[in-house]
Amino acid sequence: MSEQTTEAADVQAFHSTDTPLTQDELARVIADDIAPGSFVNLGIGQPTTVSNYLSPEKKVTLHTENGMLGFGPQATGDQVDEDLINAGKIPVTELPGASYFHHADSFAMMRGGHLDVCVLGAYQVSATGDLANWSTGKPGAIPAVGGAMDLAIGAKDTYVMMDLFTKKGDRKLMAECTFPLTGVGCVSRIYSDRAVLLLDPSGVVTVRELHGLTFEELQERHPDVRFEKAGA
Amino acid sequence: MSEQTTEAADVQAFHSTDTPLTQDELARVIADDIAPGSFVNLGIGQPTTVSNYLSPEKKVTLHTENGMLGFGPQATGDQVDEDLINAGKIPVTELPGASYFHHADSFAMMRGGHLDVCVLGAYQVSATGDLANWSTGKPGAIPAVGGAMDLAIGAKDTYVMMDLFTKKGDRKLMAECTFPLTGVGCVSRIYSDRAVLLLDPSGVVTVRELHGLTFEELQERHPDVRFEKAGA
Amino acid sequence: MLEFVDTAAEAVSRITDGATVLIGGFGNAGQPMELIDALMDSGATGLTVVNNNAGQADAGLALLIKERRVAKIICSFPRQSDSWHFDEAYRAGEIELELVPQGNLAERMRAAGAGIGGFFSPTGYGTQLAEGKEVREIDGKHYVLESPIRGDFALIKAYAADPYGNLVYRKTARNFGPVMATAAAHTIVQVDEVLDEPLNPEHVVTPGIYVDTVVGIPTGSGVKEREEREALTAGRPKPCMATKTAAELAAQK
Amino acid sequence: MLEFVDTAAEAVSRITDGATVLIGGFGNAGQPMELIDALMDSGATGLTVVNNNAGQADAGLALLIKERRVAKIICSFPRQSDSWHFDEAYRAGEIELELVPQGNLAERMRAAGAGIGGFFSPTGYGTQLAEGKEVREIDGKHYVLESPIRGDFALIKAYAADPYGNLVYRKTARNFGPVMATAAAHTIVQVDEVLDEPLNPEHVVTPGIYVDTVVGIPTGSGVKEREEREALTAGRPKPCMATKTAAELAAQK
Repeated sequence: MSEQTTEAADVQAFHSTDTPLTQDELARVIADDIAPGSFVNLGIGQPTTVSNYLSPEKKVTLHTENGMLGFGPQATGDQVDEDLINAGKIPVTELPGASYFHHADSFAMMRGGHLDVCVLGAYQVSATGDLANWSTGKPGAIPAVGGAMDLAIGAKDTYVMMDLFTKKGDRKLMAECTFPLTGVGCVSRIYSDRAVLLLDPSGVVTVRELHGLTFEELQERHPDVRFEKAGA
Repeated sequence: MSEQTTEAADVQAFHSTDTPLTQDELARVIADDIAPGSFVNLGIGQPTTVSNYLSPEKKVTLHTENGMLGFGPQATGDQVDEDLINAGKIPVTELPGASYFHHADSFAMMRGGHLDVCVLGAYQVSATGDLANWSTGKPGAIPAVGGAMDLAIGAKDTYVMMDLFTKKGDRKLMAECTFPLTGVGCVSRIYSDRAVLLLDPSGVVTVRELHGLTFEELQERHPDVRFEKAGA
Repeated sequence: MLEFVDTAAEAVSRITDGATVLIGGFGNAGQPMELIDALMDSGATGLTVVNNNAGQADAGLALLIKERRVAKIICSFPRQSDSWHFDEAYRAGEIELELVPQGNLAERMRAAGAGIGGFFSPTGYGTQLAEGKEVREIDGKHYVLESPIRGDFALIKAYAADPYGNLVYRKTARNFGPVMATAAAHTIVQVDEVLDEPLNPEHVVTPGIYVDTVVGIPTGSGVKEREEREALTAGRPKPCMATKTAAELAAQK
Repeated sequence: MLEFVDTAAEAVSRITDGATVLIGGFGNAGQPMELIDALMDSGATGLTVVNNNAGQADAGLALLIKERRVAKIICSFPRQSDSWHFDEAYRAGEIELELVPQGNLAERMRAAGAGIGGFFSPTGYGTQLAEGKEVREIDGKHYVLESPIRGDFALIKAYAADPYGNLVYRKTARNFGPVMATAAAHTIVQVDEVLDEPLNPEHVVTPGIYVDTVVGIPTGSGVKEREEREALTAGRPKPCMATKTAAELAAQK
């Protein structure tokens, strides 16, 4: 397994801009933080877009939990092969150096901590890194978890990619999650449109970046969370 | 996995001859009892000779715990390849239909009960099928177990191939083993020079064959074991 | 004892009411469609099914559920946009659901096949899905005790079988197949190719010891495999190879 | 990060005193002789070694033990006719021994690699080797709780590595290699062939994610592999194929 160093990113001092990041800008920020040679699992949906900003020179290898390392972009035309899909069941392509393995081996790879980074979406994340992304706990809803719980706890680092607030304006960074948990203390970073946040078990949230949000506004919207500026 | 039926052998009524079986005769008796299509592990030493009496028509596949199904006879001359050895570290050959796998998969195959028969040597066997074949418990001896404990409990049926008495004349079929155990209640049959015995958890030993030993002599030598003639 | 049969109907004929059936596949890849259809036609009912999903649209497993032939399903992801038959059966209380995280699902079947009585998994600790299960802290990390999942039968799709029952798979269609083959008392496999010659012993993924019944059924997998072999023989790259990276594709837009 | 180095000495240079080192091989097959020799030359001491055996004759692991560089060994079969260096160190109380049934040894490393905190194994129940361990009856069968064995380093021998670190092995030399590669923080591999082209993704046994350091060292394995390929190219059977069955050989005698 590779010995990932994210130190370069970690020591970045606090910085801010006046406007929220677009989804593409956010994807690029995450991609830039992934160390060369890393093995990465990108969750279904928005996290998938991170791959658009991983240059071949970085030699990042993508893992899909349905049994493959080294898949390439979505397949088109003749490339489409029903036997070659990602975890989102989308036809993908093969890159040189790929390998196939069965489901137990694939999740052993994940659970055993061999992936460097996993990027996931979230409904809520707590200040200590608890993740809620599989169920909104609505009564009567049919539950479905898939690989969410395995992904949450498997990688050396689990990053969440999300908007900092819901479309209704509700906060998603919580002192404690109110939705059913996916994993406990598993998220190390939140990459959101308005803030890049580093989490640890202490519950003190390190703010690396703010976009279209001041530190004071961030604190005001999350009165029960303690924030510190990075490099301060 | 194959659904082995050893019924034909099980219903054999008691029979006897006047002279003990030779090692080759005994190997043939065991081979005859192995059902066609079986997957079999033959322990190091005497049990290996059973393979001499498995005709190709029976399509018995041999397993070696160091990661192979479908090995053939000992290699000679140009056949010898240091990368192709059995559990006794003897160079063997490859048969059509062979497969290779790693150690964890190989022992999973065994522990998961996928082998039909395992034939092992023994220091002692108890009437309820406890096996002692890894250590004589001598003080100061350096212990070594290898795959003995895994083999003992892994197969659907574990057969022991041994002499009924030691060279010194001590019995090896015990009410309870005095040597350190390899496995509990794992042996279903004893194939020995003087007797073929069927064991079960009740501790009542069913005598299928006697060779150069009368039922009365057998009982006399093992006063603490209850015997019954097969088919009686 | 290994058997090669001619039809899917014959292949599933041993499956009786009340059996636990492990069914392979993730999405369409590796899904033994023809075996599932044959199971439907066989009339077997009161089944416990283990599959990653709970059926989609109006085909295969979804139809088994529609007809109320599945008493219980063990899966990781039952709710999908087109899982209406499961949704209806579940809401009517006519199917039991055991929801299992995908990796625990695979590992629990692996444990069954490997003779492991139970194992401590970190997945699901502190969540609803671990409620009622034994938990333990080991070296500062929390784990949940998980138990083996055994099948009476496995229905899987591999790519090819040799005369010894050895199997190889194709790309991500491998998924649950090799694990389920080890976890079932009787493993039934549909393959695109029944080979006359043995597979290379180094390339075997599922050794024949795990295989009981094989039926050859050509599918789209065979078509793609032949395209791929033709390309390689002609010295062209495999059709499925990426021609551009994601970054290049994104830049194009 | 994957690295290809030129010498065995370079490959083992990160191994420090007190490290736990998983060493592959069963008999000579898959034993990374040159890496062990380099570890000997490196001077690292106070090691915990995990290997199936405890060294043989006057070579490799036996010499490490002779020089008292191994503080503890975890293995299944230390006592052999030519294990005199281990025997002497053990009798002198100068090496600690943890004796583990071979299958539990493999499964405990597999658990480490797979993130499993512990597992219930039936192997060893009721024996001296289970003394002091937690036992449990599950569905009428008895099991012993076994814990993962992790390595700081693994030294293994594979047959070939591609530029991505993907590995294939050769025949029964595969043995502990793939499991140890998953169980160590840093996996060091010696291979007969360093390939320029990627391996067929269907044939990869150890994906590159588990591989850190690769060194190419030609051995007898390469000689036999080339003989085998030449035979196949010429349409002859592989040299290692049985020409007669055991029964036929026995009849000859």
